[in-house]
Amino acid sequence: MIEIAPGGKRPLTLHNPTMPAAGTFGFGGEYGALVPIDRLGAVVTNPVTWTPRKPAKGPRVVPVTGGVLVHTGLANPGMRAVIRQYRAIWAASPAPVIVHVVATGPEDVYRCCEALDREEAISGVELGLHDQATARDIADTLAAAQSATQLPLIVRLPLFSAADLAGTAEQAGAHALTIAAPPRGTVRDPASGELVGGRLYGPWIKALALRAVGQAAVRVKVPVIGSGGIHSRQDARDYIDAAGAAAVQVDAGMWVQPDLIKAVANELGGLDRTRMAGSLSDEWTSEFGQDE
Amino acid sequence: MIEIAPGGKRPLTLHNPTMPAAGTFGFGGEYGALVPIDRLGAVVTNPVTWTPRKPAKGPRVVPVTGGVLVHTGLANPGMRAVIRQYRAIWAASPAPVIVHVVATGPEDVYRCCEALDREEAISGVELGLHDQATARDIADTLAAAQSATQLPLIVRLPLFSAADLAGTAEQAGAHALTIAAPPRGTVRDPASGELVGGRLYGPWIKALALRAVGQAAVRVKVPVIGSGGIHSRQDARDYIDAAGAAAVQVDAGMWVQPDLIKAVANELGGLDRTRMAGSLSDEWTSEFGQDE
Amino acid sequence: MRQTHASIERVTRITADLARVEVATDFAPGSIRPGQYLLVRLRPAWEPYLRERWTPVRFAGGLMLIDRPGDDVLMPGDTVDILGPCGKPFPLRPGAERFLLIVQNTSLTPLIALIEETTGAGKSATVVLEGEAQRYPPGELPREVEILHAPQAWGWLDQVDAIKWADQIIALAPPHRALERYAQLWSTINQLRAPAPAGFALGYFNLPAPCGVGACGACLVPGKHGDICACTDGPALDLAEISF
Amino acid sequence: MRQTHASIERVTRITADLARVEVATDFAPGSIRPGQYLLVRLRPAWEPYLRERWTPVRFAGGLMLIDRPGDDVLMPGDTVDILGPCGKPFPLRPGAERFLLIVQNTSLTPLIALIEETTGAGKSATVVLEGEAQRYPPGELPREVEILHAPQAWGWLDQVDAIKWADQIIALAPPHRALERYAQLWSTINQLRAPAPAGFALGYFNLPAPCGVGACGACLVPGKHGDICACTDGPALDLAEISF
Ligand SMILES: Cc1cc2nc3c(=O)[nH]c(=O)nc-3n(C[C@H](O)[C@H](O)[C@H](O)COP(=O)(O)OP(=O)(O)OC[C@H]3O[C@@H](n4cnc5c(N)ncnc54)[C@H](O)[C@@H]3O)c2cc1C
Ligand SMILES: Cc1cc2nc3c(=O)[nH]c(=O)nc-3n(C[C@H](O)[C@H](O)[C@H](O)COP(=O)(O)OP(=O)(O)OC[C@H]3O[C@@H](n4cnc5c(N)ncnc54)[C@H](O)[C@@H]3O)c2cc1C
Ligand SMILES: Cc1cc2nc3c(=O)[nH]c(=O)nc-3n(C[C@H](O)[C@H](O)[C@H](O)COP(=O)(O)O)c2cc1C
Ligand SMILES: Cc1cc2nc3c(=O)[nH]c(=O)nc-3n(C[C@H](O)[C@H](O)[C@H](O)COP(=O)(O)O)c2cc1C
Ligand code: FES
Ligand code: FES
Repeated sequence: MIEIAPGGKRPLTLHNPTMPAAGTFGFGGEYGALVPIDRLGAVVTNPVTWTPRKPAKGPRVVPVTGGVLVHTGLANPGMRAVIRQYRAIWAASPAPVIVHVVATGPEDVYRCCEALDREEAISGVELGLHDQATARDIADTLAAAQSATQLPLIVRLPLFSAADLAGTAEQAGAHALTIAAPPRGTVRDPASGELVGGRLYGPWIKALALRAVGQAAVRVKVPVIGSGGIHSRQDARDYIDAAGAAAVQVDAGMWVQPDLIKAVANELGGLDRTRMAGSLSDEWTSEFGQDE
Repeated sequence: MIEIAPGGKRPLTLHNPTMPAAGTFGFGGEYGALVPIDRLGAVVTNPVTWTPRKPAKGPRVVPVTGGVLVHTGLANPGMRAVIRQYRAIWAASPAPVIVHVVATGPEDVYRCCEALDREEAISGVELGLHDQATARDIADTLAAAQSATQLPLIVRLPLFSAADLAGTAEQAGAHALTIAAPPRGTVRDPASGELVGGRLYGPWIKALALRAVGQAAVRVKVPVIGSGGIHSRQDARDYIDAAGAAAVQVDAGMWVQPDLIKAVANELGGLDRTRMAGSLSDEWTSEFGQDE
Repeated sequence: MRQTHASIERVTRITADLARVEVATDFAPGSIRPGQYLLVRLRPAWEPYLRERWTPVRFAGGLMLIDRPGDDVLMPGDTVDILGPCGKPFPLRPGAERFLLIVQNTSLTPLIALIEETTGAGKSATVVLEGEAQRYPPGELPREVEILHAPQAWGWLDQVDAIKWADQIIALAPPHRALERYAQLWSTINQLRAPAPAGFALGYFNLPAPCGVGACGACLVPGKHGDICACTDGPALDLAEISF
Repeated sequence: MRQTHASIERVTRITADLARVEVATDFAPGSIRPGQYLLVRLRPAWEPYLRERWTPVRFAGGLMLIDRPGDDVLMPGDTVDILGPCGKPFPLRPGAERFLLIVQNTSLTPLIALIEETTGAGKSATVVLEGEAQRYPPGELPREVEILHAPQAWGWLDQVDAIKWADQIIALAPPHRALERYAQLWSTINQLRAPAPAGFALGYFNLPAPCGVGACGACLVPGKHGDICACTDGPALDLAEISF
């Protein structure tokens, strides 16, 4: 059982440390036919912005060796429409619902969180930062969110700066950290010949994200949610046993193998954490693998 | 033809924009039977430290999907022994030799560069920074190197901070930038069950590094050497045509397919750059792929 | 939609670049309607990463027949993992008798089940093949179908009176050009028969489908009344509903 | 060392987890000496990424015979890309007549060529198989070889007088335990026959070889006089030279 914001007004209890990553699972019901959602600790929605956004133009899915680049353009009809459209599904959700809010700016974050605060069916907010987010951006984003809602606030940090910014986010009031958002890259689409920028998914992301989680988890006390490239039960265990995460998010592996998130939930289901959030197992030392 | 440090006392001319990445090609002669070294713009040696270092203990090579993690421990007999051992090979090298110096600290960098400055057969120094290197570390490293040698100084930036630190390195006096060093990650070795930290190699690295090169190349005027995951001639072309690199380094792909670096050198051989170093082709815009 | 396994019974090369794969599955004939597709994982590795789209050509002798690139990946005895059926059947207009199918620079595989069903029901199907599409072996199509060869993008449309006699037009273009091509088609149709009625012209969006369940957002097509999810609401979408 | 291509002529399963692969190559019989190996890329994809080590078992009828995991990756007609020969032959002691070969928890494949050559030359070879190594089919070895089964790591060494009669000991342990195991062996040998002469005990380092040419530094073994490159100076190294 994981507690997020246990001292707050609306604490969130995860009965299983397994959830989907934002952008991979839709808004709640899409995987209903394939995944037993009641076994998940929570459902994290696709990213939502205050103002509506259209799908990206040009190629949006480009396979790479052992993975894929996806560039959605963060298409969504805007927070108000999303709430109207999915309110009933959220109310009926067999797992707590965490809405992923794209941190497009403090005002938008304020408006999104204010709107979500009124929704009984919502259990938490995950704030998605952009890749170049600074300590200042994090503070501004969290201040805006805190002034709008008492919901638990999870901050999703970019892969490349997660270890550096984890402490900053905790100090700014994050109740939990998701490490990490999938990294951005640029590939050439073989079908069209065009360059496409987007997020990268694949099993090899795990090596990068596991390291970032291990580095961040020693620096903070709030729960760290490990995310990136989980493609097996052992991958999920590594985040928790080796890197010190309190929970995990399964991402693109589920697209290829929808069973995966169920297998992970079963694997981690019996697992009551025996350590403080953020503490490390014996295997991890802070210099780990630094010297080549 | 690429000029590095054209105004300096020992300018370096690359007749082909193709070279191997540090750590993949040995100290000069190892690939002699398989690669026509005279077609390469330069040879970059394996990393050298001032003090000798032993091989890493435990698993050092762990396959991942579409790639491999390698953890060498930066084993080398120290700069003085390396110079003694390879001086004759360098003197006979059909391509200019750039020695990769690990920036373990300003004093070590000073000693390494001072020793290399006396070697006629050396044409340049590449300085390898650690992953957490700050602007201050870069300034200190370059100051130490500059006070010890007139050789052209190339700075190899970490993948995760390359775009942010490129301007810093240029201002501190770098004559060229290599972007990027392979990123570090952590994997579980299936044979031993141990966690292993090390550098990751594979074709998918290219998507990450290409983006970093594209972002950095708009910010600096010195030549950028694109490095990371080149596994085809088109990959190499993308660094130059799309991301604005002046030259490329081929890394682990060559282990699997030694022909690769020859193919890249042939592909880029006829290519006189038609743009200023650091300028961009039409395809790249600074917001490229930022918004999902 | 469900997840199941199937076994490869036979692989026959029908052209240099196309193989006919016979698959033993627990999908009943008729349970996958023309237009619907399966997402298939060929082996339990992560390379290739995404599932492959299979649009069944027909069922025969209890086996499902699939056309796929003839690259020797599949062998008899192999087991594949299947998600499906995905998407919606072709939204055919009630009472439509004459279909005009246009395939541009891609394989007409996704339309074959439709062609067989319509001609089998005594309706008429005219297939216009452009560019690469002309490589599909005509012997594999029902004899009743009329096959025309066209030189270039929709250019011929105003030369013929197809738009007048057809009850419904269904177009298939390569995924990375689909939106652009269907925009051209829609504009041409509206010049020749304006306003084209709702449901008259369909575009088949054979887009890469990371999830196939409407979760990942990678296949959204901009719609006049909100974005349309090609993997679940398509693959065949009414061009009148698209915001080009 | 050179790069070349070879074609797979036949694949025969010899146990549940081992296949015998017959390869047509332009390597002449005898050009790859016992102890040397090839680095093989099975197909032009980047998965699996690294080349696979092949230690030829023997040449027969103009074909090179390879044992590899029986996982159906290779089919007759396939072409593979080969780098080799890599590394140095076993540094056998001049005049050595009696060889003790010890294989711990790994396949004895890399030693077979040596066994065949020594027994063929009328010398004696005793093979001690521990753990997993006992799964190798004994029928595949020359009749002259003596095969012993041992329960656990070197524990039996002081029970037998092998160390006294053997002219040379060659050990093979799984790559990720090799250094540790050879350290134990070397210490045991030195207790029983101290000081063991130079070249008396060899350890075979079947390490993953990203490059195979001494360039990547991933296979360095700490040596008493500088680090030793297992891919070019080995795979068989004199335990007396190693700094454990
Ligand atoms: C960059 C890119 C990546 C894609 N990745 C995926 C992906 O990972 N998963 C996914 O589901 N879709 C994917 N698609 C979409 C789609 O499956 C194919 O691109 C589409 O089938 C294109 O086929 P083609 O005839 O143009 O070319 P080719 O793929 O070269 O087809 C060659 C032959 O194979 C046969 N064939 C091809 N596809 C099918 C099919 N779906 N059913 C039956 N026979 C077929 C055809 O008969 C054709 O003659 C991707 C598309 C692009 C542009
Ligand atoms: C994590 C790890 C990664 C490795 N990656 C590579 C790599 O990418 N490239 C590389 O060159 N080496 C690699 N090696 C080293 C080496 O090729 C194998 O590990 C070694 O052969 C181990 O074989 P095994 O009998 O212990 O187990 P298995 O690999 O499970 O062997 C099963 C059967 O296959 C047969 N077999 C296995 N390897 C060979 C062989 N080399 N020649 C003939 N028959 C064989 C054996 O007969 C054995 O009975 C790697 C080792 C480890 C531990
Ligand atoms: C206007 C805008 C700009 C954005 N800029 C960035 C950016 O620069 N870097 C970045 O990583 N994400 C950026 N994002 C995306 C957010 O980080 C978002 O939380 C995240 O991409 C959601 O990821 P997913 O769809 O892959 O799950 C931006 C989003 C918007 C709406
Ligand atoms: C004492 C020491 C500490 C190091 N610490 C780091 C580090 O923290 N991060 C890092 O990326 N590299 C570190 N390095 C490695 C250097 O960055 C080196 O230039 C680089 O790893 C060479 O890479 P290669 O062998 O993969 O080519 C360290 C090296 C030494 C000697
Ligand atoms: S393919 Fe994922 S939403 Fe359509
Ligand atoms: S395998 Fe690269 S140095 Fe030995």
